[in-house]
Amino acid sequence: MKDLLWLVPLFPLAGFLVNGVLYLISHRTRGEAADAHGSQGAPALAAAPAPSVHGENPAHTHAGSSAHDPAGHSPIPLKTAHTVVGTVSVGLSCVFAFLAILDVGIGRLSEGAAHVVTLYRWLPLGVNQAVGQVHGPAGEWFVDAAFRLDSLSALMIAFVTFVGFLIHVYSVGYMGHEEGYGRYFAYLNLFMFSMLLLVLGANFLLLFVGWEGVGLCSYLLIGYFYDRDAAADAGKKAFVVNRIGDFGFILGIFGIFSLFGSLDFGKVFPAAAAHPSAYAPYLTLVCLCLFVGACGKSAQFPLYVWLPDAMAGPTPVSALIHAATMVTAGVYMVARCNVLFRLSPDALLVVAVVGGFTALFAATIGVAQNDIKKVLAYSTVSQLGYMFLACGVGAFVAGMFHVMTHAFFKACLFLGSGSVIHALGGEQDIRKMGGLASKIPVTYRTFLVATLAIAGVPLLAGFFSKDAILAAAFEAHFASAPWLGRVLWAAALFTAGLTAFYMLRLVSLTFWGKFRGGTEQEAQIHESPRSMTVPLIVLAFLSVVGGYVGIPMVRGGDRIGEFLHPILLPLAGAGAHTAAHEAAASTEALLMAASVAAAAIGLALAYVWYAKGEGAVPARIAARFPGVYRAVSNKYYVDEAYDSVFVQGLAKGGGRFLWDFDATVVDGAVNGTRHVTVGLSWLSSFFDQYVVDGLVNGVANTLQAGFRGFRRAQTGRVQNYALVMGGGLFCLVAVYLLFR
Amino acid sequence: MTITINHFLILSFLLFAIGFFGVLVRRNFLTVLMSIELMLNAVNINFIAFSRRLSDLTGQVFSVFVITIAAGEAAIGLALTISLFRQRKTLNVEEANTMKG
Amino acid sequence: MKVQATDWLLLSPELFLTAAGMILLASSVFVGKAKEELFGFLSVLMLGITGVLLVFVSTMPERAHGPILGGMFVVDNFALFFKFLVLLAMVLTVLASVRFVGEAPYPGGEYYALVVFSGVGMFFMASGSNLISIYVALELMALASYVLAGYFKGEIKSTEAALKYFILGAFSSAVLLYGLSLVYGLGGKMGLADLARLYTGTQRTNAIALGILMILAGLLFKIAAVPFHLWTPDVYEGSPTPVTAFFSVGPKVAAYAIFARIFYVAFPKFQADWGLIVALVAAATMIWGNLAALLQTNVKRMFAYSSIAHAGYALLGVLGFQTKFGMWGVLVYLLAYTLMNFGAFALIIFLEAKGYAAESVSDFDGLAKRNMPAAVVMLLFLLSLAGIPPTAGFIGKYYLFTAAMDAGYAWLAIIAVLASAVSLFYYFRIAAAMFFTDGVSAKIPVSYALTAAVIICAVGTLVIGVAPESVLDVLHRCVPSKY
Amino acid sequence: MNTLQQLPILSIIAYIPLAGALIIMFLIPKEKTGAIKAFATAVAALDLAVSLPLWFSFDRAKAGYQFVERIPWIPSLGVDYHFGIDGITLLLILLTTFIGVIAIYSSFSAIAERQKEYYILLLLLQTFMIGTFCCLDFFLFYVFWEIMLVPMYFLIGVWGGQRRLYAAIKFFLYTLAGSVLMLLGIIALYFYNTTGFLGYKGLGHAATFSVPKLTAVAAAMPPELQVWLFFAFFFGFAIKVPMFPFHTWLPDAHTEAPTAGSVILAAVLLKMGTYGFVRFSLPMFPEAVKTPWVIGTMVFLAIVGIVYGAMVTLVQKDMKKLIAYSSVSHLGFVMLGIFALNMAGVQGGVLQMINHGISTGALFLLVGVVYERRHTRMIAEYGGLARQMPIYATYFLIMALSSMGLPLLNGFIGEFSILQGAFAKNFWWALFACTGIVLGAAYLLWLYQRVFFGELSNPANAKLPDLSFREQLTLAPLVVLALWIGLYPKPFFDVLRVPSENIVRSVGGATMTPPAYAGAPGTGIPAAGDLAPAAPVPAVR
Repeated sequence: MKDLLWLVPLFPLAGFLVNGVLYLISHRTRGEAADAHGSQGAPALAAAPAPSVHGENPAHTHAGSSAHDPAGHSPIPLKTAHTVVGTVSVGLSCVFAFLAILDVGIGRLSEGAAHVVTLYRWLPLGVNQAVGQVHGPAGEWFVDAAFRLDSLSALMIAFVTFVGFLIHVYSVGYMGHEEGYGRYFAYLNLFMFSMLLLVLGANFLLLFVGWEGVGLCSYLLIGYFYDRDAAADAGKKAFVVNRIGDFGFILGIFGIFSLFGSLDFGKVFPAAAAHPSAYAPYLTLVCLCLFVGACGKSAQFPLYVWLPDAMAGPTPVSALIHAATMVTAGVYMVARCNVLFRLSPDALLVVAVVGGFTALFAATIGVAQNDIKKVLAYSTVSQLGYMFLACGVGAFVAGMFHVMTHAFFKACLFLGSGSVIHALGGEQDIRKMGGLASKIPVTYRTFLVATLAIAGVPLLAGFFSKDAILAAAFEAHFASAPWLGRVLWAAALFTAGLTAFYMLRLVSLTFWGKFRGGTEQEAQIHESPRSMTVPLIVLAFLSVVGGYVGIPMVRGGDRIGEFLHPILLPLAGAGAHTAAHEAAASTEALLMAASVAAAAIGLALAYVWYAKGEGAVPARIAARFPGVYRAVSNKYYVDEAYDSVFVQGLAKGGGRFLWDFDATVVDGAVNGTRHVTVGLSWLSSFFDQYVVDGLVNGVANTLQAGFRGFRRAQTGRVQNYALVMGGGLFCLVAVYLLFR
Repeated sequence: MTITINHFLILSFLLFAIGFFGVLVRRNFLTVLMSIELMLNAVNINFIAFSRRLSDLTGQVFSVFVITIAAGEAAIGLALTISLFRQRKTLNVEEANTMKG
Repeated sequence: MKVQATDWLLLSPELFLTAAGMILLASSVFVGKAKEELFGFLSVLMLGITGVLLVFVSTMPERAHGPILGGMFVVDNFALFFKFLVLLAMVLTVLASVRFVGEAPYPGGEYYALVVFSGVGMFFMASGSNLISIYVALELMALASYVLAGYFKGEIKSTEAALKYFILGAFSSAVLLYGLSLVYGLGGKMGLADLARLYTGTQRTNAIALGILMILAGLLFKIAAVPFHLWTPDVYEGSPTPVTAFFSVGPKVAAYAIFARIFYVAFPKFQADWGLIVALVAAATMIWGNLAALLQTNVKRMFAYSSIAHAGYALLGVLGFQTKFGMWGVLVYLLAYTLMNFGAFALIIFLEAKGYAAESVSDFDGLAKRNMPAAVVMLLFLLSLAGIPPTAGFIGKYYLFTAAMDAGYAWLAIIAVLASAVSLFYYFRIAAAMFFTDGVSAKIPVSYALTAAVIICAVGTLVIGVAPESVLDVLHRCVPSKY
Repeated sequence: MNTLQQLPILSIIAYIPLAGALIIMFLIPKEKTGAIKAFATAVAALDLAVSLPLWFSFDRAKAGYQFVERIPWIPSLGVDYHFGIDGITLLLILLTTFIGVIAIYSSFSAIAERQKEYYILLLLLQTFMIGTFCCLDFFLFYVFWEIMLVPMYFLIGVWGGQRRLYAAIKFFLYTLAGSVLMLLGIIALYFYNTTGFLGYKGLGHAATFSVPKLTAVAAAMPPELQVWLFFAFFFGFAIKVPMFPFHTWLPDAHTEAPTAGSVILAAVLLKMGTYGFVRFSLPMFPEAVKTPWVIGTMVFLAIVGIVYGAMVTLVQKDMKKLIAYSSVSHLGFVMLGIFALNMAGVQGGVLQMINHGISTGALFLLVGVVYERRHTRMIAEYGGLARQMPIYATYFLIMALSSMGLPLLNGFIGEFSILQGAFAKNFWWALFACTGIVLGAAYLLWLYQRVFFGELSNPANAKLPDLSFREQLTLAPLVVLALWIGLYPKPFFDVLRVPSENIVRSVGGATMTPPAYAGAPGTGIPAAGDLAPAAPVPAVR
């Protein structure tokens, strides 16, 4: 069974192909039919931007009718086929993933066994050698198409396929009325394929293939409602920002290839671990490049801007891609490369600082958001920051642990929010919600459980993983900045409190109190169908129990630590930076108490201010510190500052070439880069048109002008000709006399 | 003062130069024609002077050929004079400039 | 220096041609305008006989004995090549003239007679090996040419062309003659071989150099090199088109024959003196000719400048006389040039409904739709003129560039190739007009004689381009030996 | 197999289209357009069928040229009719025959007038292109190289867009100006081999234009002469590529050419330039190529081309022009790979030529599809087509992704190899070139978004029919090839390996026994901390 590992990604791929072809076939016939009846052309056009039932289109507040009333839509062709193909393929993949893991054996995996299935020689690059100061070995460079099942990838495929399957099931209900149903499932299957390729790839290049593949699917799914410019823009933005990250990642891969002469995990990491002193000088740059890639994919500080925008996609997509799986790929990659990062303390420091800063930064923004999905999006950014903080302080296992638990509760939260949006017929603004607890009880309960889990309430999943990270940060010591560990711990602790605060704020505003929307809307609130609630329940359950694989301080309780331990290859030699060492039990207990206290304070404040106080206190605070409030709710004005510098500045200078762009998004750096790029592009085009071409044309023009003069020399008067001839003779003689 | 070959050469050169500039500056076609004849005859003086100095008859023979050819040229030139005058009622070569550029 | 009986036999083509010209001239008195086509066929017949005589002469073993008639003429392979080339030009001219002369209101017999007399001059030029014979032959050709240029004596342009040609031609030949007199006076010899023996490298004086430069100027006028080219556009424009076609190849080829003969045989030792000058003239000629042609809208003027540029290319071969490819290249190029340039002119004539019609480039508009074969053949000539393989023009230019490189004139070769690239621009204006635009759909009258001329040129252009070996081989044997 | 080696198979492949063109010219009247189309397609298909056996009987392990034909053509000059191929040309010839069929088949509805001439020209062009790739004689090479311009000139000029006259003559003049300098370079080589020139003493060998022979001769020339001749050839090739400052003919030619013309131009004609660098410049002038300022200039121009082409692309309003500028960027990648002078770079560069042919060719076909329906290429005229033409949108997306180098599609394989090669040579090269990838994603996705996403707001697009069967038939093979190269490129690398090794060895690149680069003042990875002086890194395997 373990040799059939390649079937795990293959099933979703097959699902993608079948769904895609079915979709195209069904839509082709439809297109021709529409063509045949020319008179229907105009109504078809009007109906073209198929109204969506869900929150992605706030204009459709009355869309409850469309959710209930399928008659309003033309029937979706081949819906059953799409459903079956889409879900079954992922289900099979999940089954085969677990079978493969069991076949290798959990025990053997935790002992460091790795099963590699090599399919074929993919990329033979011939005999190469790096020159310059990178002295990689000369030799045959090649990349194989191979899959690797070790403890890290086992963990990943297990929860990726399982959560993925749940979300596929959820989508059957959620997307049931969408016209592009088949397309949706095709994309989702393609995503599963790419994600599995990412985690199963046995070398950096396959990892990169999956990396790009998930980026593509993210693009396609964010832009799923491509009729809307916002969605299409967001999709493109996500892809381009990710490409900036990939730019770093691929450079890192080039560096690894040049250093080690191979990209195979099974060769690179042991080589690095065995000869740290030989490779270490080069690894800081390589690791930083890799980390740039991770920042793009996992939405870390300068490159996080695409993730909030990505909420323009369907909600299950947000749950699957932008919370549970894809965005954690960066963490996975850093954990996978832990050997390299551990050889470069500087790179680790950067990872830790960026992670800690992002966690805090995004959490503060999350406090003041009013869009249910935006709150969750910033929460995701913040939690991802946590994971990188873990990696940065050397607690790679804790980071991966948080990846897993986060997948459960964040997926649950997103799916829950989807259920809320579904119930409200597309409403996403939490100021227009309230009092939903009794109307959609299943959603409410699961949402509350997941909220408590993310808040770090003891004995729920988030508690264990977050606590492990906080402990590791506290214990971390950086040679260049010994105080940094404590600072990061403090920031993380504060972030934990903030997280608890804004999550409970979200719950209060959404589910508690009175409904603040219209009465007509209120009448139509309904619980979601079973296909949606069952995944919610399963995920809520996992949010509760998911943490018990990593109980600290209990002997044998930290199962996940033991399971993932093999990825932390021991480094030869003494000087290398080691992972955070075990803290004393008493210190750990104290730290735990601190984090519980932080969570409790956050929860309590939120409860008092929002559930009891109806938001009066926050309003007063906002009134008292209007500047601060406005800064936070406007995402620190990064965008506006940028807008005034680049957009306005260039708009006045460059004029029409600065096209409209969503100016309310915090996409400062990216937006700026983009506008600068556009300016440069225009300049280049100008250069091309007027300078390069102009040079050529100018030469031609000069010559033409010159030869118009020569034409005038041809006067038509015979004696002028004779004069020129005489002059010519004189010149001949002169040349002779000068040069003889 | 004895007459040397150089005197002949200077004479012929002057004649040639007169003819040369005559072609360049005179407007009347007939005068231009005569200037050309002058150039040819300057060459003839050269040939005969050289022939005498070299005691070689070839030069004199050549000058006979030149005279013959000059006659042919004059015939054609005069024919062209008639043709030109018929069309333009003038012999000013300056005015024959319909084609240029 | 005895005159042998076989000497006359060796000159039989010239003698026959002279007689033929006189017969044509005399008989034109008796034949009416209506039957003038007869003259055309008669001329072709005469020229055919001349061709046979030439072949006969080429097989005569007596050719090997050296100069004939007291060193006046020489009938070597080189001379024979040029005679064949001139004959080819004459045949083509006659074929291209039949329709045209028939339509013109002037007596046809005189026309053909003048072409033949001019050809006689060229024949003698090709054979001349003495300054006297060369000069007389040159004048014979020139006098006939002046009259041909003014053949449309009722037309202002034709008369003006003849006038300009005459004044400037006579002027330049006077300069040439003065140069000849200096060379004679300082060396005492007229025979080219004697001159070569006299003027060895040590005896170079300014006076001799002046004489040589004046000869050079006179010859540069005949081949229309800058700055002695000014007559060309006007004469080409004003002359009747078949005459222009004839001028663009015949006199030019013959002038190159004496140019090559004089400088290759008599003055090679002076190359240090005239080399740089000719190189500069070549550069100026290529540049000026091509760039001035860019601006022309009148096809005949455009081709006039084009022929100036081509004269410049051929000078590269003259510069490379000392190398393997120099003279060989000139021969190859002149053959190619004759075929392609005359071919292009033949198509201009083809488009002429009457007289001066094919004046502007726009007369070629839509030719592809009116007559596809004509357009394709014209394209072939244009490609060849621009030096695009696989055409005769490319092979010829290749030789010339090779010669220039070999002779150390790399800079000139660079100018030459770039100028050659520029030339494409104006040639392809005609191509664009033919293929890319819609023109009037007037039916073009067909003349079999003209068609024959075009076919000869097209086949030659293509064959030399695709399978040049046999031609190259023959031409290699036509390079004159230094006696 | 043996019989194939004995047949003049290359000549047969080269002249089948010529024969077809002559038959159409003389035997099929121009009114019978159906017959002309069918016959032209059949001829192209036959050519493809005849060329395919090359792939199977080609000996991948053998160094040197295969299927060699050689007969004297102009003995007095030493010119031979000399054909032969190696792995690089094998791929290019197959690409040519393959694209040939697609170009002809895709023109059925696009070309409505003067059809006879059109198909004749396409077939002629194919003969000339194959001839150029097969040539092993410089003289013959030059002949094919130049004559190739003529049919393309007419394709652009007769069936092109608004400014076709300008574009056609610009195309012709630019490329001609470059190639005439190459002619001088060829002549100089000829003299160096025989009698010498410009003060250089010749080798006194028999006159020849044989590519293998002169390559060996040239490689032993003094360095400064190599540099001169390198630049003589450089102009010919660089204009054709086109490299950065010489590229301005390309957007015009592409934009104005008919669809099939653009496809052939992008897929095959541009490859002539890069092919020239690989086949001639590198092995012939290794000393010149290794000169730091020369390679620096080449790489600088390549990288500028990558970034510049991509940036200019961003502001284009015309789809074809956009894709044309993207070609400038892509061919910059090819040049970068070639001048990385190592196996990864050279193999990647050559493979990227093929990839660019497939991807950009397909994109031009796709633009042609909507152009045929709407007669405009302005991006602003479209929008929301994904709903109206889903199949079209799918093909377009696949090809755009292939063009931007998404993994598992062909573009990625080439770009990865190239950039890996460049990185192995110099960190900064790879860094700057990588920006082209980011920009590539930006401009293609933005194009895709503007054309396919958003609302179907232009009523003129409301009834556009989706791809017809014939159109799909032209596109599907390209998609299959793109996937094949993306998923399993090994067969292509196998073909390229031996010739690439020869090239890399000729410029002193890494072979099995690595030369000592230890002392070279490199600009590789700026390592943190102290730069350990040539610390020996143990091999992984």
